[in-house]
Amino acid sequence: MELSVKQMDPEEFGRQRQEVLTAWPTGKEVDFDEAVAYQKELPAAKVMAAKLAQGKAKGVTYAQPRAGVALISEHIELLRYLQDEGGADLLPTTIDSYTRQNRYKEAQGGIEESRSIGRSMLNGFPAVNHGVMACRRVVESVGVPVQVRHGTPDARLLAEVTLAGGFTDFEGGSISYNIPYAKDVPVENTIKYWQYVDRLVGLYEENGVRINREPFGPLTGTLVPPSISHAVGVIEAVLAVAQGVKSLSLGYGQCGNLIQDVAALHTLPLLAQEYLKKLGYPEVMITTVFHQWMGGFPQDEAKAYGVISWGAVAAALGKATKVIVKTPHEALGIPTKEANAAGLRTTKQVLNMLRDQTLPQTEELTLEEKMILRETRLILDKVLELGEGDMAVGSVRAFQAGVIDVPFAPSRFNVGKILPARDTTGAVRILDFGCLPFDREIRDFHQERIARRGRDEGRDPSFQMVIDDIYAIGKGMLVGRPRG
Amino acid sequence: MELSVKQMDPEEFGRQRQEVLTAWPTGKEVDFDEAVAYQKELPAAKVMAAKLAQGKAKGVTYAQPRAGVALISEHIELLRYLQDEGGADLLPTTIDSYTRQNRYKEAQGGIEESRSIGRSMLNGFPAVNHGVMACRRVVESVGVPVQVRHGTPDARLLAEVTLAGGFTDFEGGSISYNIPYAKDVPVENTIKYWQYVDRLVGLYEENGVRINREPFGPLTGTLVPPSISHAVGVIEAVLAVAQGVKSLSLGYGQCGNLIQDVAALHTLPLLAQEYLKKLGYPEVMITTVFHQWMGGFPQDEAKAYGVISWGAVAAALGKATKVIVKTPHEALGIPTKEANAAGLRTTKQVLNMLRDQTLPQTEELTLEEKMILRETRLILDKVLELGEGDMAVGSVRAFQAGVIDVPFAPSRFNVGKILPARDTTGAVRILDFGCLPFDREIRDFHQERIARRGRDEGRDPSFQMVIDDIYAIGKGMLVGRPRG
Amino acid sequence: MEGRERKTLVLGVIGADVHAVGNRILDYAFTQAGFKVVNIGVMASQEEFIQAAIETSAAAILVSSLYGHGEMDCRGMREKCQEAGIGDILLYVGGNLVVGKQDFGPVEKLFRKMGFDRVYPPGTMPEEPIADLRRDLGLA
Amino acid sequence: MEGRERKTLVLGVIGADVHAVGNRILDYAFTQAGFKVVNIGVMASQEEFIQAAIETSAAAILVSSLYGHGEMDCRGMREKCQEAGIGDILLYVGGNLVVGKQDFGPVEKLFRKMGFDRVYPPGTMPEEPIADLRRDLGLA
Repeated sequence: MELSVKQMDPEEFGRQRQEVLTAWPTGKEVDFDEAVAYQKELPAAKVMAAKLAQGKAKGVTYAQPRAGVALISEHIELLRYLQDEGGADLLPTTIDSYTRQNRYKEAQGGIEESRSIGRSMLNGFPAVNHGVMACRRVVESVGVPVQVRHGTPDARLLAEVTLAGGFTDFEGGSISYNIPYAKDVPVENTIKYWQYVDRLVGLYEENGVRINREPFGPLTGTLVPPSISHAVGVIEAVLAVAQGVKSLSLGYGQCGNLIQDVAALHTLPLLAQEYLKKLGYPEVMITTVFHQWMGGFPQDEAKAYGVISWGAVAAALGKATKVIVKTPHEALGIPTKEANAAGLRTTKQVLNMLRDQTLPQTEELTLEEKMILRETRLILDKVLELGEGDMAVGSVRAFQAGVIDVPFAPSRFNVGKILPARDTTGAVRILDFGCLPFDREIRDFHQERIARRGRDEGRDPSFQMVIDDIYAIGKGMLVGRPRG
Repeated sequence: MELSVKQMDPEEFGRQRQEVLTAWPTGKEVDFDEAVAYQKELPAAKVMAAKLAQGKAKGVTYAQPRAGVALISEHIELLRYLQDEGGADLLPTTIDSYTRQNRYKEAQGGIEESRSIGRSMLNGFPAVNHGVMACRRVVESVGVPVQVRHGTPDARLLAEVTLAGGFTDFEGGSISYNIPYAKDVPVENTIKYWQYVDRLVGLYEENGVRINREPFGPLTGTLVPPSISHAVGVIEAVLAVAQGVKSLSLGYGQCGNLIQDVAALHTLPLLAQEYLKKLGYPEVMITTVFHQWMGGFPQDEAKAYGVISWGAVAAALGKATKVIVKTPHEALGIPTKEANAAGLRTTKQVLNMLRDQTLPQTEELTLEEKMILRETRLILDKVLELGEGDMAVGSVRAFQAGVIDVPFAPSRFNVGKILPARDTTGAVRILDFGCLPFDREIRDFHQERIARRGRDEGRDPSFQMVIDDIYAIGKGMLVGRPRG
Repeated sequence: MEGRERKTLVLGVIGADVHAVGNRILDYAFTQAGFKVVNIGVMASQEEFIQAAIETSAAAILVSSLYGHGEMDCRGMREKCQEAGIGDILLYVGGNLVVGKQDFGPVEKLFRKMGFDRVYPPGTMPEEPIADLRRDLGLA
Repeated sequence: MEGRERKTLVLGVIGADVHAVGNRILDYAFTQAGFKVVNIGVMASQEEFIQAAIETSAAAILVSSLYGHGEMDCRGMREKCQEAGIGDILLYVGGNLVVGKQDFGPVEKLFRKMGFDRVYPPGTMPEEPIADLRRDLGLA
């Protein structure tokens, strides 16, 4: 199949489907028509797209945790706890890392060992191994919509099993679940894998079932300039809508500077609408997702609560449709259910207190918005140019050319030349532009801001400054200042 | 002695001093000249005015807890813990409630019972009973400045003992430690008591020792409109400077709406400077104090962390010189030292992350500032008019006339007619103006804002709305909306 | 409680405690619930509570304490009621009754032993003592 | 370490783990500290670590694991080193080694029993393993 942004043809989809559904025994549990019927029976309260539409209309920000363990009943207990004790508005099912790499045998080993020793040996829920009926038990055990969250480059079987299993939202995308999550998978391959996933969602849609799709906004979660994650979000939105997706949540990971974070939340849906329209796609529902601080956390729980709260403040003032919540155990690995619920309650307290407050439009906010809009457009227009109008082709070439370049990504298909650093107010700027297609004015803006920080700190901007920034939050600061 | 804003005459001061120092045996430990010499020996790091001046110059916000227990060594242990484990920049010594009412005998009973049962039976440190040398042990045991925090209408002996004891900052004032802290004490009396305290600070000043004074900003801590607490702060600033005080921290208790809180922090020092200048007093150092949420707290610690963090955000974005920190145990009474240190660490994490960020000046912020300035000036000008130019005389008459009226105050010398309520964005407005000297434009502004909330909630503004607001934060909201 | 005589309560904050906000809310809530509230305000002594109860023939005394000294302030109150001839009056107490965070179990026990009929932890909403009072006075 | 041959380390993130940021920082820090770093990146298998160590005559293998599967991913690594003829190589491991918050004591014991010479908890700064490595290699 030749790479193109166009909708997959039904024969190709059918051919792949046979292959996908036989990759692991649970694949044969998937019966599309029966799955459509099952999805249609779900009450509106359990359908993500319906709930997000409601929240968007009311202007509220929902809170959603991350959570997943190896065994079914423990996983259900965990989700119920987060719903009842944490007040989660939306629930996740986080998938384990073996499943993310399609290593179902190792996941099976993890399930069996978890059973025998009585604690989860997996860092998530191995949904493919558990199969369709187990997923339905999960969905039926809670009262709110459940989303699949993972990090899987080839999530075709996972999507087949979990959507047949009653999940109503599926995270990920061809770039956002490749570049930060894989080392050796070509972008062309993941675009094709995810076109399958999006086409599957399109088929549900054509059969009257709305599944929400959510590109993973934060990418590597570490000093990602908003224009880069926005460009990826818009590309994945276009690729998804081309396959028939009608409901999209676009994500963004907190940078830490309030003005920049609010500007990013404001501009993300505007850019997606703009490019969808420009490329002739129909209008779809777009909501926003704000990820609380994705970088290193302080080990101390009291300090972690401060970081969590600051993320909740930015989500509330930026009017995100939902916020993905961190926990006071973040620095220590996978949290207990109690810590997870505590992070939710802290977040909800802040969201509720700020529910009726906004960040007023100021010159500084307008400037940040303008810069994000201009930068993202320059990247996206270059992608379209490289692809001769085809976003799929252009994306592959953009990664080859470093026109899109994600900082700190493990993938060898990412050029990895750009270097971000904070300016003196904590906003993420670019120190080394690599091959980003930015004009003089934008470059001057970034350089001037970083130079100002250098003067404040009496040192030249360098990789040490970047390292200091990465460690900063863990040490109780946003900007990594030299000691003294 | 006739009431007047003028500096106390030395004879009157001397006459009172004899009386004050003999009210409890420890009074005779006070030797002013020796105390001046002791204070002069303190290193700059332990002198509040010096440290505040430093922080103000650098633009940082310091964190200070509340803390006090019955026995000396336990109190020292507590303060050291808050300094070492909480990272407190400034320390307090909170005085127990018996001492605040000059009931030294009952305080003595509390000390003895605490000793015999091994836990503090008092809600603070009975500094008068412990005496000058004990206070010095406290000051010498820590590395940062220590302030006396209390709530004492007649704090003359407490000031004598603690200032001789090496404390370098003394909270309170004739209105702020009367109206919210007493039931039956005339304002005229407390003005005289506090003129004594301020004169004592003036005497230290004239002998080369700078003691910082801090009127208690939050008053009753419950829905106090900024203009009312600002008016009281300015009056107490004028009364203090008239007695020779040269360093003042003016306080404000968080209302919860970010724009209003930042506007309040911006306007408070401006108003004090304006009236000091207008009345012909010399320039003094003015810093600001932001009190994290003083109303009811959620019982759940995770939610409490959210409330604490939101207070830290407002303090940081409003660039307060210091913030008084709450603890995750707030709803449950006096916190353990661990909970107290946790509240500090959460606060410091937020302060550090936001150190280089500000809330940009916007139309909304400018409007709030304008309203606070206008309202406060109307109150203060009326006070001066009632006092025929004398702020002390005017204050007494202003309370009689309800020109100053503190919501929910226990004092029978407070008219208690005004009724505050939140508007739809959570800003504190006035529902019933009582006898406040506000003009049509201001009244219309408040009424219009509250009416908008009424429409949003489909109910007429009433006392029930006020009650809902008081309970709101404890229930996870800022604005007390009706159920549904 | 229409058509019946309204029962009188004495409400106040004991000791050197000046917390006035909750007092205002309790006054409003009990009045709304149909009781006649005699509010002696903050910083009230045991004697003031008892005196007010005798003068108004009150059916119950409601003591609040928010500042942690409740244990010392409330001791001997039942005995003083007995001496004053109202030994059987209902005595309720609630708030932050002791210094520091403690399990409520032992605190409740302590105050029950001191002769209080009902003891409420911090954060109790007015509805709860109102319902209890109706039950204890046979009004439910 | 001027004038002496620089020691070689193999650095990588084991298993299906894709955490790349810490890997970049460790690479930078160990290089700055004077070591020759052979960075095999994320998602490295035991075999890849061992192969790289043999090819470069490395003095130590530094294994990171951030995603909680470290216990399963690291089992048998010392035995595989022995089979490959580098049984005495220094083996360090660090990160979030198990699923969930656990006391570090038992975790350290577990990995020491598996044959790791040093085990580091989450949040360790590079300075610590650098100092240990100098000591273990007699460079201090």
